[in-house]
Amino acid sequence: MRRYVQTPGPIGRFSELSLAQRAGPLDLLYTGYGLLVVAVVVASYVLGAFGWLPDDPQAINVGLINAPPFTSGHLLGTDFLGRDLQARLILGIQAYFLPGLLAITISLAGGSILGVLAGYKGGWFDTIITYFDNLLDSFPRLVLILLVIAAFKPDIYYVMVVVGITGMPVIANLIAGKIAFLRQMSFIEAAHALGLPAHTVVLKHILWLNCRALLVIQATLGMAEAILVETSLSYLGFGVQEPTPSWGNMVQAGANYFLQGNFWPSTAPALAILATILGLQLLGDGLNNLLEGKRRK
Amino acid sequence: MSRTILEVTDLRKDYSQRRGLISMLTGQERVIPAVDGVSFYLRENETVGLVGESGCGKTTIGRTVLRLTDPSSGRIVFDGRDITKMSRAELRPLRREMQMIFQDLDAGLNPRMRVRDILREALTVHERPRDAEIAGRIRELLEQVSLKESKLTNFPSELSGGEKRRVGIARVLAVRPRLIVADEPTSALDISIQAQVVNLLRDLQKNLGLTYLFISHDLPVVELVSQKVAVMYLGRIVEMGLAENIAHQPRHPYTGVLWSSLADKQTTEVTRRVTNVAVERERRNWGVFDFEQPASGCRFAPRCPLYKDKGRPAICTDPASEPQLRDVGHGHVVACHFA
Amino acid sequence: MKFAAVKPVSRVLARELAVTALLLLGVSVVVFAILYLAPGDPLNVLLEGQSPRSELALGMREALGVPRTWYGQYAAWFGKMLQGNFGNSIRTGLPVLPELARVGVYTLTLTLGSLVLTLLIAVPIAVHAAAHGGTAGNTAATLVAYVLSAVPVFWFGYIVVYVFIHQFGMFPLISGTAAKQEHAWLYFLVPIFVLGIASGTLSEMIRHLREELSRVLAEDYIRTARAKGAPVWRHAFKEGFLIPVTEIMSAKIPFLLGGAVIVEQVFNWPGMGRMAWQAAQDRDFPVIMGIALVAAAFVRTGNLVQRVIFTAVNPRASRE
Amino acid sequence: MDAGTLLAIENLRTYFYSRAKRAFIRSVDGVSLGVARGETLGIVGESGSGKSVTALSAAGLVTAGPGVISGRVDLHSNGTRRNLLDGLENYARFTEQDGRVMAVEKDERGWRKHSDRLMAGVRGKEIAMIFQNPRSALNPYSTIGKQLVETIRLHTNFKGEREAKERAIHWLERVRIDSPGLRFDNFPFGLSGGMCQRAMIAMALSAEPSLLIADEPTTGLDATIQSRIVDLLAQLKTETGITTLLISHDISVIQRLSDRIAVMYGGTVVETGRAAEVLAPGATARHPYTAALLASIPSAETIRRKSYLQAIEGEVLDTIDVPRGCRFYGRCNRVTEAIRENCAGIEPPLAEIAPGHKVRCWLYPAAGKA
Repeated sequence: MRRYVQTPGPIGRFSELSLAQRAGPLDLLYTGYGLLVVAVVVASYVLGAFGWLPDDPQAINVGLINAPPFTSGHLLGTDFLGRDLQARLILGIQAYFLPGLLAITISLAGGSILGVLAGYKGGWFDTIITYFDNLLDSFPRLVLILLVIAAFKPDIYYVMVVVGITGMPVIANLIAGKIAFLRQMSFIEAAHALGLPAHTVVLKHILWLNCRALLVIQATLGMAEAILVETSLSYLGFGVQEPTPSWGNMVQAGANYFLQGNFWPSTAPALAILATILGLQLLGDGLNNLLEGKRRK
Repeated sequence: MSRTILEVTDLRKDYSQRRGLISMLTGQERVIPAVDGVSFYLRENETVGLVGESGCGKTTIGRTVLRLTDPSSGRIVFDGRDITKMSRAELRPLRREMQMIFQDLDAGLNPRMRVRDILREALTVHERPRDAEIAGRIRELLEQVSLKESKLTNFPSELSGGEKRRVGIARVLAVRPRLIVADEPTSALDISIQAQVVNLLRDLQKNLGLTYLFISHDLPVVELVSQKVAVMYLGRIVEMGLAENIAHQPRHPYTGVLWSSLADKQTTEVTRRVTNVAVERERRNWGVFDFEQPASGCRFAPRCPLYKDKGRPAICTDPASEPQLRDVGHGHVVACHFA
Repeated sequence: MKFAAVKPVSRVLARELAVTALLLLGVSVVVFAILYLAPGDPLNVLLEGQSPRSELALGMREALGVPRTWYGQYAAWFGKMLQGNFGNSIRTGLPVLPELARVGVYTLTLTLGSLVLTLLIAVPIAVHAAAHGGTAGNTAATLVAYVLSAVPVFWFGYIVVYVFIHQFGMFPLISGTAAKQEHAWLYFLVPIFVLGIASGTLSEMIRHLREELSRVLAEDYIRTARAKGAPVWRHAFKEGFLIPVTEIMSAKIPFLLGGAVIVEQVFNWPGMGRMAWQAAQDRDFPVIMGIALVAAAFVRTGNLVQRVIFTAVNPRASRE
Repeated sequence: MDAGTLLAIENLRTYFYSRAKRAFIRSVDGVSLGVARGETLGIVGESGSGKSVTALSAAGLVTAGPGVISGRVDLHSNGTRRNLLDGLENYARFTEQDGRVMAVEKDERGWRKHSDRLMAGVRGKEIAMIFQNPRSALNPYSTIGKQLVETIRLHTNFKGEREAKERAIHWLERVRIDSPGLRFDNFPFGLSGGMCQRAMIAMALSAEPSLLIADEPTTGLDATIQSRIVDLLAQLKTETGITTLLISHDISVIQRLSDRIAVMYGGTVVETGRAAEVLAPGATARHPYTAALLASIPSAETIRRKSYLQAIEGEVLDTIDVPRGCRFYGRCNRVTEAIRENCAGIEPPLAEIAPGHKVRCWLYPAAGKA
């Protein structure tokens, strides 16, 4: 039984409705949670960068190994060497934040350029860029990264360049799709007919006005992807090495104890990964419904 | 008599249909002559109607004349200057004097911009007016297209069909054009709104001295607004002359078929000779007829009532004697052996 | 008319094969570029199987007429590859290709198995959402899918392994080869279960299938089908279900292969993933290069199959 | 409703909901229409007038929420009288505030199942439909022959593969498609708009329905092709005597095919009557909207004198912000001081001003109910 109610009085106009009124309750929830996660991540990065941590992440305390959460002095307990988990989790963000930003910057910049070339210029560009997209999509990302690791023994930033490059096709396709949508309603042709120069059409009308929402959404999803890749790598032992903490190597370190029934050292970082990636994906979806409206164009 | 503002001679435009990567490499392209040698001229403050079925090339002419697509050959002279080969940069200042109203109501209306910003951008494309002046100009434009001031803060998605068309026209008027190519300006609108837009376009022509190339398949409207009408068939003009002659004394059989297809005979007395369109072969996504291999000789022969009545005369399908436009009295031209 | 329908399909098939070949060529160029640019000259190691560059080796190489220019090296490398010679593993000295063939089967079953499992979860949720719109149950299911897609697959693996230790007392060291144990088939399915649930592709699959099916159900020809009293499913099946499913499967194979590397690590599963990890660890170029090429070939094959199904189903595509 | 009526729609209301404006889109707001056996009723109206939604509601094809909320649709065919909206009140309830529906509760899934059960054997068999933009209304993944055979095997006793195909080709001939044997195996994208529409007409009529609903059959086609399709519909009507509910915004199409005409505006019927009375050039008594609509089309006279069209001012009503009084009051040019207060405040009833000719306007109150 679905209920529809019309409030009496004058009918509001869509343009005057605030963003919140326009969105459905679910979208607000998703976006809210997502923004909370982003805030926590940024805050943790700042704390970690300046070293304002609740405890010394490296301080080994043999007497207090694998302490459960809420033991005195250690809100989130300690790991297998008695180091404070909360501090290590906060510091663990360092491994993702900047590399993640690098990856999404490359994806957004490269994707936008390719997308505009394919959509706006079209013709040969379209064919070449579609080929390039399919080529990049052919590699499982992790396998390609392992190849790069084997070849260059790179640090995290090299890896994030690869993640950035492999993220370009998705964005290029979305932007080309958006341009096709505008072209199909003769918008592009009308802009040229009026005499608008190409750079205005591309930068202002296409990228800024019609694609900014899309780019923000892809940035959040891109960050989630970067974190996923980095945690997998550090789990495999290629990311940040002990004793510097990263969520991936913390989960890995706690593995043996996990199998003996002491879950917490491995679960805490895993939940941190889960909460962050879930937050970013929900934020992406929520923003999409809010800014783009239901139609996915 | 008013000056000639636009003169088009032997305009040709071919579309090549590329199909995917492989065929591009192997060069299999199907070339379709959308516009196959068209010549006409437009006199200032006059309206020429361009009619024909979908796929006859009338829309392509509209876009080619404004150099929105580049012609394959032929000459386009606007206001005495040959713009056929002009570069984008050279063309830009001229661009303001010749504008286009698109069939799609949303053309030119960025879904993310409010009406005020759309008009402001149009006003600042070619000039740099001060803010006060812009507000004044916007009010003036609203009056010209009789649009309420309250609409300025709306997004295009909140406007009705009629309002979208008015904003579209205001956006074009902002650059003070002299020639407007109107491509099916009324076909996407309801009847009552169509009438408003037709009246509006005629008022603008009177007040601003505009010249229209009025492209439409809505024959009564074309008859009403145009002094001269050109009838197009498969990329060629088959008949051109004063609107009333075209409607009431058509010399080309196709013009007769076109006007007779007007379901009710309110407007014209031409006896209704509906041809049995047995040859309605569909050419995939290109007009109604098999375009690549146009019948040799006169292209209309397969559907032509005269051709059947006169016992399929050879001259009609003789490739050497494709009928050319010839004058049949005070400027009325027709391309038919038996006109 | 029937015969004409067959001819173009084969023509389109040829086109798809050509595109796939072109892409595989591109893949080999990318892989070659990475190896060529890498310090330590992995390429020459590959070509002659000797230790990396040293003065003596350089002279020797001149004498043997090893190509100097990069395209010469590419041609040599590509030529050897075509004969199936992917070079030998630095660690084990064994030829790479036969090794890959032996372990490839495990990764194949793991990937395809988990792909099918993810589909089995995604399809009902998507179909229900498309047919009945956002009911409470459906929103909950989609949210659960979101959470599952965000779960780190290795952690989820630990949980499953832990449950096993409690249930069956122990977990085989190499789960893939535990044929003798009485729960052998169970150990075989566990990694597939883990990757199927936590591969991170669940929410994306649901969204794609739901959107495509909703779009098709709103098409004019479905309304005509309902108007003529015909079953909607018979009309909506091809464009609304078959094509989106094959699309999403082929699109998600790369992600599942990536996930396989992790799951094989968690479960000591003897597949290409673990081998890739090992190769990356020891900078064993021939192996990791071989794996990258085989994985890319696998992805392209998946895409080819999807393109063929699309062409067979969509009459217009086969006429192009 | 006399015995001759085939379909009787009574006080039909179909609403949709605009989430952005938090208000109802009152597409069909109390429509009553009757179609006599063998007759063609033409419904004409501009976009948003509710003409298509009325037809879709009668055939139970409305999917968006809340959809049909009240009314009756009685179908009198082969001896039985059935209400196609029977039991609607169990699934849809609404509350009104001073005469206007402000809240609706509807069990959409429940109603859809119930309606599909009610319509089993009716939709497609008794009532067949053809739509606009024929090429997108046919299944692009199967040939027109197969789609035709599907209908025949569903609704007629030509069950066998071969005899169904023969029957299909027979119908392709009746709709005058050239070389039907060849066209049988064509896909919709390989046919012209006109050919697809003929295939759809064949598909609808092959089920030998009692009622054909044609929703904008000529929209999206070229002028010359449009008149061919109109000729075809006229010929098939004389050949089969099929009862037709024709919906179009093109007045000339309605004039040529309809026996009786209903003019719709803002979700209600503003005028019904015999074609000669309603849309004939000379007819006198006429609803201001109908008169203004006819005046909007350039007549020979207007063209010869190049005079201005009598365009109706203002925009088409968007049926969300529905005014209190007469829906056309905002754009009406025949409001006199005597009736202005009524026009603005009270919606006029659909009153009979001549046998069979009804008008919803305060200019003609005498004959109508107060």
